[in-house]
Amino acid sequence: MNGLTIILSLLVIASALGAVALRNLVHCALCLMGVFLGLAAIYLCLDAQFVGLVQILVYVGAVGILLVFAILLTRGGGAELSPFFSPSWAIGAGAAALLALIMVAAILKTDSLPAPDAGGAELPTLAQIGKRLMQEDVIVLEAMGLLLTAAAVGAIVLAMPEPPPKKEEEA
Amino acid sequence: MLGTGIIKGMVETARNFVGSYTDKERLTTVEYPEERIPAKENARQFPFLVFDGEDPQAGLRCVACQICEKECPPQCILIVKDTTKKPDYMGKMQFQPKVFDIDISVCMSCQICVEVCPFEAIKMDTEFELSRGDRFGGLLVNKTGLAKSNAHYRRIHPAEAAEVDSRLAAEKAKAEAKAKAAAAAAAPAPATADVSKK
Amino acid sequence: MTSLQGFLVLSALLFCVGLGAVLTRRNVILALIGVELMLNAANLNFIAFARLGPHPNAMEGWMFVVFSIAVAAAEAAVGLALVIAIYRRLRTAHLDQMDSLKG
Amino acid sequence: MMDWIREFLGMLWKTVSDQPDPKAAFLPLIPEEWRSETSVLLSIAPLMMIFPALFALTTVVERKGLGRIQNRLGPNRVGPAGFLQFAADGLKTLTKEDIVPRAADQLVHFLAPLALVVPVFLTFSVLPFGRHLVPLDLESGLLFFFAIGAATELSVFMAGWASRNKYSLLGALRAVAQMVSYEIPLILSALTVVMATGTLSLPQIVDAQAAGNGEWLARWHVFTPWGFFGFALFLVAACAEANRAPFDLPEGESEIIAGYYLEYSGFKFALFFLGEYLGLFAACGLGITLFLGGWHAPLPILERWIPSYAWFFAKLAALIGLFIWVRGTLPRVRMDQLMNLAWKFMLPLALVNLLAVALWHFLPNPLARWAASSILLAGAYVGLGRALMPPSRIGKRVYRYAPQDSR
Repeated sequence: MNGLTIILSLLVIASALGAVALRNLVHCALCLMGVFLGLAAIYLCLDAQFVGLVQILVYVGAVGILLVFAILLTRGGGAELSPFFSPSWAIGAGAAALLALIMVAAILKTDSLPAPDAGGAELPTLAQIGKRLMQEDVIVLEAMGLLLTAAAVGAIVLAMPEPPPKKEEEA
Repeated sequence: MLGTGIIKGMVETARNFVGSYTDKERLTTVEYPEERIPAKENARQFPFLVFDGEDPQAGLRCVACQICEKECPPQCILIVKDTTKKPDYMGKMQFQPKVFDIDISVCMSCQICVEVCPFEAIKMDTEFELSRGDRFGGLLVNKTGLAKSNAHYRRIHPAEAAEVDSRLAAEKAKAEAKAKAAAAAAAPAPATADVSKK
Repeated sequence: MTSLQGFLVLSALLFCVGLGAVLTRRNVILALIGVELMLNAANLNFIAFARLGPHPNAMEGWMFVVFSIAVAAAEAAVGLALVIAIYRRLRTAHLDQMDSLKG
Repeated sequence: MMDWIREFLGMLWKTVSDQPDPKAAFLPLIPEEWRSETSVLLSIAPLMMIFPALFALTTVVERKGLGRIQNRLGPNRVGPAGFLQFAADGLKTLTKEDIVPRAADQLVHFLAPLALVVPVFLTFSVLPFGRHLVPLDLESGLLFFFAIGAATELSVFMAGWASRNKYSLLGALRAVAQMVSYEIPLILSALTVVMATGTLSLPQIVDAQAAGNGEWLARWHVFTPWGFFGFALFLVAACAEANRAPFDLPEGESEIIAGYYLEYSGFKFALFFLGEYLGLFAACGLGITLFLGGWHAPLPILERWIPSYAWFFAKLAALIGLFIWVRGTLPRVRMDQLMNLAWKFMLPLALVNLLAVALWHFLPNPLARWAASSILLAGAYVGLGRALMPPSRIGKRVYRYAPQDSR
């Protein structure tokens, strides 16, 4: 990890904390966008150009916008007045912190992590990724298309306004 | 077919675009400070006081009856009546306003003062460049600033002025005829007639 | 700490922050945000292992992330549509007030 | 010192005269540790100068052009023929008070204009402006363009929401809905080019449109049926993405005052204005790169005398002129018309266009592929047009009280 990725990581963690802890839901969503953009930058630093750009396109351009629309449609635009943490928040936060501690310790203790390739093997090019998507993984791609279509149709059906109950015959 | 309307519209605007360079007649605007549109005859901006004769102050038709002051909806007119009569341009003794002020910033150009004036003394001007550097004093116009000659009135509203002039002349002629008749009838008792005619 | 370990730690922290959001916040949308964070942590793991592992020319890691992003998009769309539908019915976006399944 | 000046001038000369790698001789003069930063700065600086200058010029030309379309003269007071109007406007906005509403979300309100201008400038970094003028030759340049372009929606939302004003919020939601809807036809129409050329790299897409050996006409994509349709769809979608008339509902000055930047004044307002125009230029630049042959001349002979970037900017000027012309002609659409156009008309047409480019790719015979893709596209256009707009629906207007046929 060089200086740039360390700064980006700190940024990502800070915005992630903001995204879960802020009072105002729109601020949370904007912080989440910060997380997405920071992660995309980290992907770019890791030479994953395609994935990083798809991350921005899908997460910031689509998921984030959906989120803010949902927040505004559920009247979450203002600050939440009711208690915004659940009653058992201490247990949840404790559990999460404990898990974090365990995981970080485990990662740092492990010395059998695979060593990075030193020979400078060729990274997959964009054309290779495209070929892979269209040839070997084509069934997965089609399944993904089906899933996305189903999700889009399902989302539209779910969010469609319910037809007003039919009026009883006016006597 | 779909889209033909858009193309028609584009052709029309292109024609306007090119036409505005080749044909000066198309231009709907003028270069204002250098070029002006001649004022329309029925334009009205702001009242002025008409005077006859040479002296703007002595010739005022206004007799300070204060009807316009009372009728003015935004009450922008201030009149102070003179206590003594003064000779007008014909040498006839008349009451005249000592102060006649109009606040331009309050006037709403409704022309009601013109409608109610029985002496055809106040008329609407077509002058519209009224902005002044001074916000308060400059926008309060006094009697000197308001007085404009009948010739000016004739120039800006020719048709209306001709009609007013002919009416005034007819009234004057009628009054003279009446006075002559009265003078002829009251020949034996000449002393009181002059005073009561006023 | 090697580079790979650094990214793994970042990913673990991100995952736990997301988990914390799901466990502690009462708003459904915040819970969804937590889920998104966890998914992103997993993606970061894939990328880190793919790039800094012994076989950077293998494409499985990259492919997995591409598909995972697509699934996340589908998940977000359906999840948020559900939130809106529930909000319309119950007039609330709070998890602990959505209790009609209790019977 | 003399070396520096000489090499710097040499670099400028190489850029202007369209020679390869203009920075090659200048960079070795820079100390090793600053070399890459200098290189980046040298690439960015012209972009940061040329496009804002073009924006300034466009605002004046647009106002003059719109004036002429409406049979007026347009601005003609400041400077020769009014061409310094932008300086007066710029000075005015710079010296105005920067007002932030008390109820506004201060931080988000402050960040929103930056979040618009920065991505918009970033999108310029992948466009090939000339034969050797590509700031950043990314393998997935097209994806970069769309990804960064998608980030501008966020800034629009931030601006509208942070202002705490119902008109701003309405404008922002309209803008976001519009941008999300029109992004789909935009990307699908760009996808046809990717299918035809097999690359996401913009310089390679431009290379694919060069004239072959001995051909007298360049192979611009717009000269093919699918390219023509794709370009038309792209222009309409780009117009909507840039929030320009007739798709300027997010601004809608007669209904929601100015939309999402209602509560911005002074320099921040100028930034929004700048971002909007630069977004339009970037979209035009992408359209030129994808469909109009990038920096290639229509006839290869002409490339010998006129430098490549001149062709790019000439095409850019032509497209900007077209957008001004459209703005002067068409009235603003309604919200339902806007959405219907995107989802019911442009999206199916873009999908049919993908089919047409596939036909074009796989049919070997030039005549057969011309005929097949033209018939497919024309049929789809006419059919969709008929289905969406039955010609009989609009009859002669009937007046209830006025006598018939009386004028």
